[in-house]
Amino acid sequence: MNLYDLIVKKIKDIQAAGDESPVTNISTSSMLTAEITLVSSILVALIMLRLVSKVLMIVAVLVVLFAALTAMPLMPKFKKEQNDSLASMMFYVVIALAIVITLFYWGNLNV
Amino acid sequence: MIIDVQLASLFTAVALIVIGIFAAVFLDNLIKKVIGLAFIGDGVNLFLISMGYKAGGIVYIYLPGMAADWFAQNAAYPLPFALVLTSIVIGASTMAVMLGIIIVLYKKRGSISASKILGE
Amino acid sequence: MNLLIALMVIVPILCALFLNLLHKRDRTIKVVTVLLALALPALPLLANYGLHYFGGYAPLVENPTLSANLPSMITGTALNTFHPAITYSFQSAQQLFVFILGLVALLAIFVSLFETRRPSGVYAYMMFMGVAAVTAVILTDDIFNLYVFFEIAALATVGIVLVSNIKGNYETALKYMIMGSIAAPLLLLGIALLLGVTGNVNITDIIYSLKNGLVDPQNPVLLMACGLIIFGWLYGSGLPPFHTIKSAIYSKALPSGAALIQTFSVFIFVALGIIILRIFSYLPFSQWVILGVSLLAMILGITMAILQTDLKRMIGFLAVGELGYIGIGLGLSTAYGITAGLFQAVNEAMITALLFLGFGVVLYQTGVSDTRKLGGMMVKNPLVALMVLLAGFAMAGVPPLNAFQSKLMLIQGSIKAGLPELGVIMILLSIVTFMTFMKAFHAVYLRPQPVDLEIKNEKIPKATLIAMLVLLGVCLIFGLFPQIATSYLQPLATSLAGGML
Amino acid sequence: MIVYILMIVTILGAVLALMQRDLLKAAILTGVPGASIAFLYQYLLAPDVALTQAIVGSAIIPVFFALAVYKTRRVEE
Repeated sequence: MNLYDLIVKKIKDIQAAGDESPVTNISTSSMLTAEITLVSSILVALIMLRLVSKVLMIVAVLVVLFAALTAMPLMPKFKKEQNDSLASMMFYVVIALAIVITLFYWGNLNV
Repeated sequence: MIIDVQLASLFTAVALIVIGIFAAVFLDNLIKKVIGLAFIGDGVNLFLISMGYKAGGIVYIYLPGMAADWFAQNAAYPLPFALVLTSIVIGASTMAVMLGIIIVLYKKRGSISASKILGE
Repeated sequence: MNLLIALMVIVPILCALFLNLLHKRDRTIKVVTVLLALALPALPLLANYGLHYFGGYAPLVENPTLSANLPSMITGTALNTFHPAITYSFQSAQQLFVFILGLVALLAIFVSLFETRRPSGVYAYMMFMGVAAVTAVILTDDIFNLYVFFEIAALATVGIVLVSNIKGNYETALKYMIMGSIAAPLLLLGIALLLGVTGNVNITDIIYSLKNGLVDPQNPVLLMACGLIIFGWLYGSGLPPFHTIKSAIYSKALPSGAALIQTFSVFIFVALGIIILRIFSYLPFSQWVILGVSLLAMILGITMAILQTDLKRMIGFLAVGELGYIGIGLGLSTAYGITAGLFQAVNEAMITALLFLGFGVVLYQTGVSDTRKLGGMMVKNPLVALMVLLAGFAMAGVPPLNAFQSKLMLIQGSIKAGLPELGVIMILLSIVTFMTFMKAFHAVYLRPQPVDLEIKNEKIPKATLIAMLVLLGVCLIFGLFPQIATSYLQPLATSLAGGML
Repeated sequence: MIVYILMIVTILGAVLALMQRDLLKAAILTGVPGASIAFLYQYLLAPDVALTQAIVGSAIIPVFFALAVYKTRRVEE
């Protein structure tokens, strides 16, 4: 069993619970691209932490890399989280509101 | 009283906003969600009004015989009040559109439960 | 005093009201609407730069006859320079924004009239109303006026979605309104806090108060206000966590409506972003929040776009992702970066509109938007395919098209600002954008046609082709001569970066 | 004193409206916070806003809700 089949199998496992759309060549490659894009752009973005502290940057990159590798198929989970149901959208809206307010209130006073 | 009127009404406004957000997020019935949203709007309007309030002040209507200086020092700040008038009307029209959509959706799907008709 | 500035908002509102009177007279609506819509891009070109005071209440400084009789308690203090009227400010950057908005609106209205079988006055009404609202949001210098038109723009958006008869449009519109009814009052709460601290709703006066020590800039209430206004900004422009609902809104509107709605989002994004930068530029934290949110929007928008099978949803997510580029330009807060971001905003508004219209032709012909069921459209209309391909090239940033210039500027700007990582991410995501686009293009145009795909309308309306050609032409002009656009945007960007406003 | 009572009535009315299982009652109870906010505006020195709020908040909006309940269903699922 080569690597591609492994990936297809993994995606099938995850999709089995959700929608019944067939796993095609295109959807597999899209999922793979999204996965790589997500991980790599987050890692590159983390390098910006060097402005705060270099040690923190190295630690953060390593931790995130390790976490991403262990929880590898991230994108199906992300897709499941960003669905169209009102409840989940609302949940993220309220979380975002809390984060924005907290960041502004505490971040500015203590930085 | 221990707390003054302005502070108390600001707290009332915040309480209304919190109740409204709670209702909009956690209640399943669409009509109740919309009632909660109406409370958020009311709370924000009350917040704006309390900002213009002045303890021991007078209404911002300039009557003949008032000294201009005295009026300027005692009248409430009228700018937020002018804004709230607009805001109330906007809120009411938004409510009307939402309720209209809910009625149409009930005719189509036969339910006003958010988890049933606004799911995936 | 410049009457044309006020007319830019009033004319679309009047057009909207007038068209609603002409209900059920199809021919008349067609002719009248096109004629009226021509005024939208024409007005900003004719107007002179300046300020417009509604009701004519100029600041006391500019009105010596009135201020001569007033006591020094008023004329000797900051009250002398405050703006008592709702003020609209029209400078070169606003000219370009309103022109592009008017152009896209004209073309979208033009296309909608010929693509729908029975042109409805209501649809045109909503479009005109939305254009009026967004124009006011761009022009206004009064933060409460901005809120009012922000709400009207949201209502117009919902109206555009409701008019389309796409399955599930009512559900999506209701979701959007419920979230909007949480976010918009919170934006108003932020404005209320700002008003409570400074006693003003005019942005120039608020900045004056902050800069000259009339109020303490480190007041925690102001921080709260900044947070709430940023939350409203997230809602208005569809940044995360609102990216799912915003892309759903795009996908539930007719193609012409979607082209217009995404232009609304882009310009609301720019207008509110400029206001946040103007008022809160003294908080370095706000720039980091703008950068962070934009990065998140880019990453989430573009990775989600790859996974979509629905054509319109895919472009919707791409549109959200492209917003991130603008935000990065604004968040860099150097003159060069802001110019690049604003230029990218102008380009993105046109390119995404072009993509929506282009793929809209496929929808018009087949009525199917699922990429898995489409194919072989290249044979049917090679000209449209070519234009869509060029639009995709433009979106990904291929020279000599316009987004190449703005993306190049953005990357240079990020390197100059000392953040080359942003440049790397932007290049990476541009490549992925292009891949996503090519995936859709392959599925729709290059693949052999599935057997069960039936073509409902063979003929493409000429209006759509003309609209696409015009947009492509403007894209090409901006790509070959970027100075045309950047020279308009430079003054605003310089003043924003210098914190002078 | 009356101001504080109005504030308490506002919040209690809001909570009560949301606690009803009968949606028609909830719709009518929406008028209670609306009306008490209108009185509150009067005491907060904003009589013109109080007039608008009295009409919109205590009459129009409850009627809208009641109409919506009438056109859909009366009891929560």
